[in-house]
Amino acid sequence: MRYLPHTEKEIEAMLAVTGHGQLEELFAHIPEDCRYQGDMKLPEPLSEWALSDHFQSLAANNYSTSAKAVLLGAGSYSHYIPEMVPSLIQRSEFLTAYTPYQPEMAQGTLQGIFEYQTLTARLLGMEVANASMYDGASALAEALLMALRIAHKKHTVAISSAIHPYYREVVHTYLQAGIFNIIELPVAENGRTDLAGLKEIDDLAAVALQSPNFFGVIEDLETASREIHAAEALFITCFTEPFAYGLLRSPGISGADIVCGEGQSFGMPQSSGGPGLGMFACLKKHQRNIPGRVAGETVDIEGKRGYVLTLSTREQHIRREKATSNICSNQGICTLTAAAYMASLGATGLRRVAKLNYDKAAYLKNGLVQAGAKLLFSGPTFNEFVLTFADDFKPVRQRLLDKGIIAGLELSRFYKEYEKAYLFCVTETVARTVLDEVIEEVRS
Amino acid sequence: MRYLPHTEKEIEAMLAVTGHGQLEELFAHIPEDCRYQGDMKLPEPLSEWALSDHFQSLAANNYSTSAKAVLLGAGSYSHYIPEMVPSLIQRSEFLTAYTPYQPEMAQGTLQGIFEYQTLTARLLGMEVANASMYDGASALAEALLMALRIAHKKHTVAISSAIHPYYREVVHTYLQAGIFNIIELPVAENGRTDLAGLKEIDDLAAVALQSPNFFGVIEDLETASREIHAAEALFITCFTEPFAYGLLRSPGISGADIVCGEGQSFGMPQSSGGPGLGMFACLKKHQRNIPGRVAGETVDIEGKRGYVLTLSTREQHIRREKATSNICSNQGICTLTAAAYMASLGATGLRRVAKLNYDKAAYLKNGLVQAGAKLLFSGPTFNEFVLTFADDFKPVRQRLLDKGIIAGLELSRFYKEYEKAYLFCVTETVARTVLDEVIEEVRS
Amino acid sequence: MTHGPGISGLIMEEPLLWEKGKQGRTAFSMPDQDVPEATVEIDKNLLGDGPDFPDLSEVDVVRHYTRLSGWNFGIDTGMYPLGSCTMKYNPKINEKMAATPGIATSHPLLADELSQGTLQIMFELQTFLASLTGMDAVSLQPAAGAQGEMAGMLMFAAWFRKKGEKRTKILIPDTAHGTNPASAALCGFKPVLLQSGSDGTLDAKSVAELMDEETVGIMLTNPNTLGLFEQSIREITAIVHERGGLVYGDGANMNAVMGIVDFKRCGIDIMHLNLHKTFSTPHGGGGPGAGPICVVDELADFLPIPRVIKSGDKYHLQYDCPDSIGRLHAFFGNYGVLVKAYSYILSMGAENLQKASQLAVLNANYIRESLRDVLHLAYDKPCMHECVFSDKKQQEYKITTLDMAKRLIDHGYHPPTIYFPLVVPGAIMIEPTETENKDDLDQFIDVFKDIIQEARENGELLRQAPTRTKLRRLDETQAARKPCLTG
Amino acid sequence: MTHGPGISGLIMEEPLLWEKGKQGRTAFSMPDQDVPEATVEIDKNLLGDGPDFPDLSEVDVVRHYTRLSGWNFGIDTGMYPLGSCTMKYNPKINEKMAATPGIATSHPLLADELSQGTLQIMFELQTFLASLTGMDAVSLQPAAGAQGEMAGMLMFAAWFRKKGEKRTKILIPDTAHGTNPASAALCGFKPVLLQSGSDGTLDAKSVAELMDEETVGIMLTNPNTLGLFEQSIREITAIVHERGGLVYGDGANMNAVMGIVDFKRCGIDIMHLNLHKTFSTPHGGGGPGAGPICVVDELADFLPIPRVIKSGDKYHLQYDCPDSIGRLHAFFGNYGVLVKAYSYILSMGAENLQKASQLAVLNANYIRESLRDVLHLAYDKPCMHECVFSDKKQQEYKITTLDMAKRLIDHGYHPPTIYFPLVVPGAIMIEPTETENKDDLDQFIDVFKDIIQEARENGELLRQAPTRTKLRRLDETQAARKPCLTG
Ligand SMILES: Cc1ncc(COP(=O)(O)O)c(C=O)c1O
Ligand SMILES: Cc1ncc(COP(=O)(O)O)c(C=O)c1O
Repeated sequence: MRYLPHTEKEIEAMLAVTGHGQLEELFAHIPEDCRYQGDMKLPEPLSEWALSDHFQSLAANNYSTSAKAVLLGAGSYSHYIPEMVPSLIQRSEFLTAYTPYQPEMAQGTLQGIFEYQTLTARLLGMEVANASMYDGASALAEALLMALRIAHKKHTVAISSAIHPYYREVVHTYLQAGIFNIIELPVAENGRTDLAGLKEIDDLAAVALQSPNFFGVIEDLETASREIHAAEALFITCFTEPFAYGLLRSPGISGADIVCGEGQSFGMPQSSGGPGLGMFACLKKHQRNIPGRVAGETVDIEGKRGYVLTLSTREQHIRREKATSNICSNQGICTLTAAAYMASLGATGLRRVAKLNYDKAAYLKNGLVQAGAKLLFSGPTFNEFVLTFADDFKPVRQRLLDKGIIAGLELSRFYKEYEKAYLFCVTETVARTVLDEVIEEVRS
Repeated sequence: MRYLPHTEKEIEAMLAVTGHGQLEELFAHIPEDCRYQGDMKLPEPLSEWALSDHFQSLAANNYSTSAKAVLLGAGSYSHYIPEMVPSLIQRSEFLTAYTPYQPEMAQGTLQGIFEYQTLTARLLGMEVANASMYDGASALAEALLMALRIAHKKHTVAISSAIHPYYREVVHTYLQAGIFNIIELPVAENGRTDLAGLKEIDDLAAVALQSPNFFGVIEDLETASREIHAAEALFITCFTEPFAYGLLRSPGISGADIVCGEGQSFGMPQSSGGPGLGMFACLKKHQRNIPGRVAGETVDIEGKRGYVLTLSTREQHIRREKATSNICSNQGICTLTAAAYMASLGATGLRRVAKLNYDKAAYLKNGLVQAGAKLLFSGPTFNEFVLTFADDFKPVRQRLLDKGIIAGLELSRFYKEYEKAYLFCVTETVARTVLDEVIEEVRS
Repeated sequence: MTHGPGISGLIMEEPLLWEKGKQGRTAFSMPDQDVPEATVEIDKNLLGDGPDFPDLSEVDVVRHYTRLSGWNFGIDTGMYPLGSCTMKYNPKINEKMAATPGIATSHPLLADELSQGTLQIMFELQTFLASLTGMDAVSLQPAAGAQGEMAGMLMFAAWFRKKGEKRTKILIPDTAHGTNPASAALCGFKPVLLQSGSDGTLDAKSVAELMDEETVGIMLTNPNTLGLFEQSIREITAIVHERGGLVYGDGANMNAVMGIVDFKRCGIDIMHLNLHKTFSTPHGGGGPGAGPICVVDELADFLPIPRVIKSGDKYHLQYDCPDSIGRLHAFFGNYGVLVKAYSYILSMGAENLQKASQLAVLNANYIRESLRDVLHLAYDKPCMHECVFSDKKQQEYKITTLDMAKRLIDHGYHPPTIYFPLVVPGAIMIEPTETENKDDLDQFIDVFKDIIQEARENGELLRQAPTRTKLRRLDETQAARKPCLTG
Repeated sequence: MTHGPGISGLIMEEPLLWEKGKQGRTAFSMPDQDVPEATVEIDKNLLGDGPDFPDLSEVDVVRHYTRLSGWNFGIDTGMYPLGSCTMKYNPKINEKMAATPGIATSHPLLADELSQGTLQIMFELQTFLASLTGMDAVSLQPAAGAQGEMAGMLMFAAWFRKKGEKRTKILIPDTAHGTNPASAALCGFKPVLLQSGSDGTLDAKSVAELMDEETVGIMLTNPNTLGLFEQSIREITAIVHERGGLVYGDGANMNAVMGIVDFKRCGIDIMHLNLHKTFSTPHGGGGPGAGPICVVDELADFLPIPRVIKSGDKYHLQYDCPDSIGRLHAFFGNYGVLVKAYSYILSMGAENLQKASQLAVLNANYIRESLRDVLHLAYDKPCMHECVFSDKKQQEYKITTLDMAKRLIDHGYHPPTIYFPLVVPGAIMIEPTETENKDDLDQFIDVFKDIIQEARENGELLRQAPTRTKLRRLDETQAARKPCLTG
C-alpha cells in the first residue's frame, strides 16, 4: 500500500529493536475481551482509478452535476471562485500543517489568519475577530453564550424567527443544557423582526437578528440597535451571505456588539453545506470573552514583527472546563481561503460583485412579479427574496426542474404559516438566459 | 484587467519619469508605415467564468469527453496518472521558472533534470541522457543528424518503414535541406524490419529502428545491432511506448548507440499529442555531440554538491551556427513530470504495470483471434498489435463507436499495402468489460 | 554530527495584504453584467461604502500567498511527530475526490432524490465507522472532535433527562485533552478530576470510589493521551454501568487500534472519532476537521439530526427523531472532510487500516526504545501510537523541553507536542504515525540524540534556537498582554 | 539601505531520488488485474529485468518534490526581469483550461469529426495570431521558437527550390539570438554576419551592401534583442525583396508591439511567435514552449502540415499540400501550450493586449530612466520592452555584471539576462514585463542602486554573492571539464 512505507525487512529490524517477534505482539497487553473479533467489514481496497470511477458514478447521482442553475441560497451560496484561490490555498505548506502551535514554523498560517481577522473585522465594521468557528450556526450559538457570559447575571436571550431555521435549531441544541431561556421574536409584515415585544422581556442578555434575514429581507439594524440597547441587552447580528456587506452598511457601524455568520460565500465550494466558515467578530472590550482561537501580532527576540496564537488563557488547553468555548480544531484553511478571496475582490471588486448580485436578483424578482407572482414581504432585499404564487407553483417548478433549474425553496418546509411561498436566490453565477427561462415558464 | 496592475495614477507618475505625455508617445519613434491599422480583430475579452463555459462546450465537441475507451496508441498512450504527480510538478516554483540559467536560484529544477537524465539512462540502458527534445519524432531526427555528425564523412542513413510514419515524415523534414540520403528499410513477414539489404548500402552512417515498432512488434535489437555494427553504422533505436522497457531488455543492453523516443506515457496527458517529451540518450563517448541541454553535477565554492546546465559549448548561445542543434526551449517541466512518474512507479511498479499492459493486450488479441480475426504479423508484441478482418470491419467499428469505444486505427491510413488491417492498443486503463464488449461485437 | 534536513536558504519577505495594493487595481475576473444595472431600492441609511479592503492585481495575491507558504511547514515538508495529533500523510487523491464536480457543487437543501450521491457517501461512511469501532450507530454532524464530545455530553444529559434522573457530575481523568472538561462543562456537567495511577493509566478502584448517583458517568480516552492502553477499561466501564452511568470514549487516538480494539466490547457507549487524525484528512493549519460520534443501539435515538438511512436502494435524511439532541451544524457538518475520509477508507480497506495501526504502534515503540537511554521515559510500559518523555534528565544542564523542541526546528523537524499531558512535567509526546519510514525515523532519532548531547556540551545552541527560521522565538507574553488582533 | 524581498529562512535538504527508497516500497496505486495473468510469449533474449529505479512510498515522492521546489524561484515567487524572455505572470486559469477533461484526454489520431473541439481551438488560434501580427496564414506545428525558425528557413529553401534558384547565404545581424544562426545552418544556409550600427539598430546601407543573388534574404528580430525598434525595417525589407530575397522575422519580442506594429506592413514574409513569452504560458523551467509561424499569402503553401481549415461549420486537418515543407512534430506541436495561449488571448481581448504592450514598454522605459545615472546605458535611444545596460561604470571597482547579478539573488530578485546580446560587453538586459507594478519596480530600482553603491564601497559583498541561497556560486568549469550527467 502506497501510504505505508515499511518493507518486510524494515519491520523485522524494527521489531528486533522493540523486542517483539511480530507486529501482533505489540498489542499483547490489550485484554482479550477488548479485542476486535474477526475482520472489519469494509469493502476491498480500491485503486486510485477505481476510486475515481466510483466518485464519478456517485456524482452522476447528484442533480448538481448536470443542473443549469440552482436558485437556492438559504445559507449556502453559489459564487464564482477564481482558480487562483484554491490553487494558492491548497499549497501543501498550508494544507498539511497543524494548528500553529510552533509559531516559528507557521508564520505563513499565522500571518494568513491575522489578515483574515483584519479583513473580517473591516467587513463587519468590528474591532476584533477570531480565527473562525465551525459554521455560521454554531457561531451564533457561541455568540449567545458569550453574551450570557458577559451579562453573567442574566439568563434570557431573544432571537428573531427570521433567523435561518437551522441556525435557531443549533442555538437550541447548544443552549439546551444550560439554564437559559430562548425567546423567538415574531416577523412583521415587511419581513423584518418585530421588536415591539422586547420591553416586556425581563432578564434579557442579548438579542440576535440576521440581516439579510432568512427571507432575504434587510433588517433595519440601526433602529434595532437603539431599541435593543435601550433594553440593556447586547446586540448580536448574524448573516449567511457576507456578500451583502459590499452594498450594505456594516453591522458594526449599525451598532452591533457581536457579529457572526457564515463565510462560505467567500471562496468555499458549497459541498453540501461544509466545510464553511463561522466568522466571528466583536468589540475590542469583549475580546477576552471571545470563543475560539485568535492570532495576534508580536515581535521575536530580535524585535521583528511576527504572529502567534494568543489569549490562550481563554481556551481549554489552559482553562479546561472554564474555557470560553470547547472549540479546538476550527476551520483553519477556510480562513485563508476567505482572506485570499476577499483580497482577490478588493474593495472595488466586492462592491461590484455585490451590486451584480443585487441587479440579477432584482431582475428575476421584478420579472416574476410582472409575470404574476407576489412579494410576501415588503422589506428591501439583497440577493434573496420570497414570492407567493396564486396558482399552484408546483407543476411549474417541476417543469423547470426537468430543464435543469431549481426554482426556489418551498418556505413551508420551515414555516408552516407561509404556504405557497418560495425563497429564491440569484447570484452573479446565474445567466440572464436562465432567469428569462424561469420568468417565461411562470408567465405561461 | 486583473493581469495588468497599473492604476491610472501610477501610469501618469511613470510617464512623468520617462518624459512622455501619454502611453502612445512611447511608440512615437515607430515609423507610421509599420503601424497596425485600426484594432486587432479578436473576440471581446471573456471573464474567467465565460471562458470556462466556452471550454466546456469545446470539450463537449470532442469524442474523448464521453468515450468509454479509445483502443488507440500509435504514439499517444492512455496511462493512469497518479494525482500526486501533477499536484507536485505544477507547484509554481517549478512551473513558472525559466530555464535554469542562474543555478543558485534553480537547484530544484536542476536536480530534477539530473534525476530525470539518470532515470532515463537507466531505463534505456544508456550512459548519458539529455534534458529532453521536443518529442519523439524530432528526437529521432536529431539522433540521425547526430550520427551524421559523428560519422562525418558519410551521408546516408537507413530507417525502418516500421517506424511511426509521422516520425519518418519529421525525419524527412529535418534532413531535407542537407545533402543526405534517407533509405527506408522494408518490413518482413513477422512485422520486423528486414535488414537483409543493409550490406548493399554504401556510405551508411546510421540505421534506425523502433521497438516495439509502429505495428507493436518487438524488434530483435541484439541481432540487428550485430548486423548494423557489422555494416559500420551507428545503431539508433527509438520508441513511442517507454512502458515496454518494464518488460523488455533495454535498447542499451541490446547494443544501441543512441536511443530516443517519446516519453508521454510517463505522466503526461495525451492532450491531442502534446506537450510530450522527447527522450534522448547515448553512450558516454558521444556526449559532446548530443543535441540540446544537459544538466551536470558539480560543487559550489564551499564544496557542496549541486547542479548546473553544462556542456553549453555545444549549444547555440555560444556556438551559434556551429551548435549541435538549434533547440533552445525544450520540454522542461515534462522531464520533471516523467521523473516523478518513474519515481512513483519504482522498479517494482514499472514492471507490474508493464506486465498488466501485456496481459490486457494479450487478452484482447487472443479474444479477437478466437472471434475470427487474424494476426497480420507473427512477431511478438507488447501492448499494440495489428489484426486483419476477413469481413468488413467498418460496420462493427461503427457500432463500437456508438457505444463509446474506438476500436483500433485503420492501418491503410498509413500503409496502403495493408488493407483491412487495424492497429489496436490496450493499456492498463481499459477495463476487461470493455475488451469483452469488443470481442462480443466482433464475434456476432 | 548528524544533521536533519533543515538548512538555510533564500525565502521571501512579504508585507501584510493591506500594506500592498493600490485603489483601482483588481484581481477578480468580473462576471458579465448581462442584466441591466438596477437602481438600488434600499433605504440610504441601510447602505454602506463597503469595507476598506486593499485592491490588488492577480499576481499580487499569487505572490502574497506563495511567499507566505514558504514560511510554513506541513507534512509534505517533513516529519511532524506532534503527539495526540496523528500527523500522517494526507493523500492527494482525497483532495481531488472531494473536489469532484457534482459533489463539491451540491446544495445542502436539495431534495433527497436530487442528492443521492451525497447521501450515499454519508450512509456508507456511517456504516464504515460503525464497523471500524464496533459500535452500532453513527452521526456525522460534529464538525470536530470537541463538537463530537459536546454531542456526547448532550446525549448523556438527554438520556438522564428521559430517565428522569438528575445527575450533575462527570469523571474526567487528569490526562484528558482540555476539550473533554470544556465540553462537559458547556453541557452543564461538573467535571470531577480522576487521577491516573502512577503507571499512567486509570485504576478501577479510583473510579469505583468516585462514581456515584450524582455522576453521569465517565469520559475517558483510550488509548489515552500518554499513548497507553487503559487496561482496566472493562472493569471501569462495568463499574460505571452498574451504577447507572454512561461511558464516553474520546476516540481521537483511534489510529493505534483499528481492527484491534472493539470499543463496544470495551463498554463504551458513545465515542467520537477525529477524521482529521485517523483518516488522513489534512489539518489545514487548524481545521476543518470532522468528529463523528458512534454509539451503541440504546443511545441511537439521541443522536443529532439528520442521519442518513437507506430504504430499498434509496438514501434519505432522517429528521423525525423526537429524542434527538437536535442539530449541531447548519447542514451536515464538514461534509467535504467526510468525503476525504470516505475516500481514504475506500483506498485502504480493512487489512491496510489494521496494518496502519500496527505500523503506527511499531514506529512509536521504535522511537521509545531508541531514545529511552537519553530521555527520561515518563512511564516504562509498552506504548501504543505515541510515547511520552520528559526533560528530567536535561534539567541539570538547565535545558528545558522547549529548548529541545526549538532546536529540532533548526534541524528541519516539527517538534513533538510539548508540556502535554499536564501530568508529566516537561512532557515531550512523540507520535510518528505509520507514514514515516525507518530511515527517516533513524535520522530523527540520531538528531534528537545529538541535540541531547548539545544540551550537555553547548546548551546555548538550544536556548537560542531556532536560528534558521525567518523569525526567532516570539514574544508570546507581549502578544497576550497587549493583544493586537487586527491590523 | 533598501532591501529586496530576499531573506534567509528554513528550507529542507533532500538527497537524490535513488539515495532514498527501499526495494518493495511503492508509491503507485496498482490498477486492478481484471484479466488473467498472461504467460509472456516473447523470446527470453528480448526480455529484461527492468531498470534500476528506486522504490519509494507516496510520501517519499511528495516530500522529494516539495523540498526541491523550495530551492527554486518562479514568477510566483517574485520579479524575474530576464531580458529577451518575457517572464510575465502566468494565469492560473489557463492551466485549468488546458486540463479540461475531454481536451486534455483527446487522442491526436481521432478522426476530425471526433475532435471538433480540439480543431476549433487550433483554427481560432491560427486566426487570432494572424490578426495579431497582420500576417495571412499560420501554422501551429513548431514546438518552440527555434523550431519555428527552422520551419521558416526550410520554407525559404523550398521557395527558392521551387523557383529554381540556388541561394546559400543568409544575412543575420550580430544582435540575433543564437538560435537564428543555428536554425539557418541546420537548413543548409551559411549565415553572413550583419553588423548593427553604433546606435544598436540595423543600417539599410549595410544590408544593401551584403544582399546579393546568392543570399536567400535576411533573418531579423524586431524589436531587436537590444530592446530597440528597427526603424529602417521598411527600407531593409524593400532592399531584400527587390533583390529577390525573403525576410524572416523573429517575433520573440512581440510583447512590445501588440496592436502597435503590423508585421506584414513592415515587409516580413515569415515570422514566429513565442507563445511561452508573449502569451503567458509558463516556461516550466525550460519548456515546453510553442513557436507558431505566421506568413504572408505567397508563402502559405509552404507551411508545415497539417493546418486546420474550416469548411461550413466543421473543422478539418489539411494534409494535402504538395509544396509544404512537411511535418515538424509527431502530432500538432505542443498542443497544451497552444490551449493556454488561446485561453490567454480570449481573456485579454484586443484592447488589453495592446495595453499590455504599452505597459511592458512603459515599465522598461521607467527602469531605463531610473537606472541610467548609475549604470552605463548601452544605447541612448528610446527602448521598447527591455533596456540594456552594461558594467562599464563598475569596472573601475573591479565589479562585473555577474557580481551584480548574483547580489540581486540575495535580495530576492531573479537577475536580468547577462552577457547577452554579445555586442554589448558585460550586458545587463532588463525586461520587467507589464505584470510588475510600480511599487515593485521602485523597490527593484532602489535595491539595484544600493548594490551599485555597495560595488563602490564594499565590493566583496558582491563578489561573494549569493550567500542566502542553499548553494553558493557553482563551479561551471568543473562541470564542463569532467561532465557527470547521470548519477
Ligand atoms: C485526545 C483528543 N481529544 C479531543 C481532541 C479535540 O478534537 P478537535 O480539535 O477536533 O476538536 C483532540 C485534538 O486535539 C485530542 O487530541
Ligand atoms: C529573440 C529570441 N529568438 C528565439 C528564441 C528561441 O525560442 P525558443 O527558446 O522557444 O526556441 C528566443 C528564446 O530564448 C529569443 O529570445
